[in-house]
Amino acid sequence: MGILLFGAAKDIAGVPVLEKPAHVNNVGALKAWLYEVYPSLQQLKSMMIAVNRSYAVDMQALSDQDEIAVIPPVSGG
Amino acid sequence: MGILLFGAAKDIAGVPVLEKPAHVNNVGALKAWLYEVYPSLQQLKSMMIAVNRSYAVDMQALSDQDEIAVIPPVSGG
Amino acid sequence: MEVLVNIKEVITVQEALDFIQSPECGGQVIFSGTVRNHTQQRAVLKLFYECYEAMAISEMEKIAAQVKEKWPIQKLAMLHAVGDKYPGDIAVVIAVASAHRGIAFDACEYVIDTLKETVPIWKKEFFADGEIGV
Amino acid sequence: MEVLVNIKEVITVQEALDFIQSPECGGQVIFSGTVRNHTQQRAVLKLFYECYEAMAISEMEKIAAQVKEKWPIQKLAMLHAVGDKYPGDIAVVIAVASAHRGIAFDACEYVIDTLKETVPIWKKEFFADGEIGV
Repeated sequence: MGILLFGAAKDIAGVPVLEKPAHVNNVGALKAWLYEVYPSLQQLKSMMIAVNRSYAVDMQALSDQDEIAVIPPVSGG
Repeated sequence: MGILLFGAAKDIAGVPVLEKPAHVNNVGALKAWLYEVYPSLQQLKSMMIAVNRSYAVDMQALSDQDEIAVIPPVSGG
Repeated sequence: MEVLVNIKEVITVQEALDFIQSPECGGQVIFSGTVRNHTQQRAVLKLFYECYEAMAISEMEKIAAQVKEKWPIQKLAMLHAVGDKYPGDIAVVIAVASAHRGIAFDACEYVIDTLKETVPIWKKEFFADGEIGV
Repeated sequence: MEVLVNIKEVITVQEALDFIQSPECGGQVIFSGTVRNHTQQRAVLKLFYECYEAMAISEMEKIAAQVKEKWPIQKLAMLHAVGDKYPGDIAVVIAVASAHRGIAFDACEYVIDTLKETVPIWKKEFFADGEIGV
């Protein structure tokens, strides 16, 4: 599955979905890869990664079956 | 003006208005007189006297022009 | 601060909301108190609310004045019902509008807590077993 | 505890009230958040809310589970609007019904505070001067 992008992260990447590179196998590696490809993401106050609809820690492993999402600071309410 | 009675105080006295005796010239004296004439009023958790629509302390003087009310524990809301 | 104080037979949440609605306030906190079908395990048929109206209005206005001193609230509505009220009926509505929600919660809770302590309104409880509680 | 969680284009206070209404609960606390006509002195034309809906629903249900653990609340409604919202429009409604009002205030405030921190919903601000804020 692809990587879903929302809010400011989607605006920065310019696309709502990204393909996950094969070498990115955990959340920490995904963040590093995103910051490298889209340096402007570093301007976000925070960038969380959700895996299967839950916030995930850096060491969490990623598989091709996971639903992955990039979550910039939320602003609901 | 008469003395207005509300809630449980009205039920105990059996009337909604009482005549103020001439010798009752302050709030403390009014309470003492009420407790004497209607001893059951002592069973109330509290009995406040309002003078001209404000809660009054015992030493407040009463005149015949005042709007006086007997306020048993309130239970609005 | 704009204030609406009202005591009447029937009150609604909507009229309080309509009053406090403002495009300048982002947060509204509303408390509504309704008649429960039981009190301490006893089935309630109805309540009867009576009030010393002139003083009740005056005490409600005093509470509004305290709110105005304590918090930068834009609008406050305080409505209380009187007469026969049945389970599910609305007895009281407090509605507060403010730019910041934290103080709206604080102010709304302060108003209902204080109203229950100081405003001369009384309810009589009519229980299903025929007893009457004051 | 009965829970209503919903994300849709248009939400109303009334539907939240209807859901939490119960003759067993004496106290209802409602928070409604509306779109303000300005943000830090800048005139707002509209907001656009987008959400990661599946996860947003899941996070709202987690908040409901936390409420259930913390307080004896009978009913909880959490509604959030999405799409274009104009000044005065309702963006969020939290409604709590409980036998005791103190915990209803606490729970309602907890829900809106937590929702604003954890639920994946984003607003874009369209200002009158043509700028767009994220």
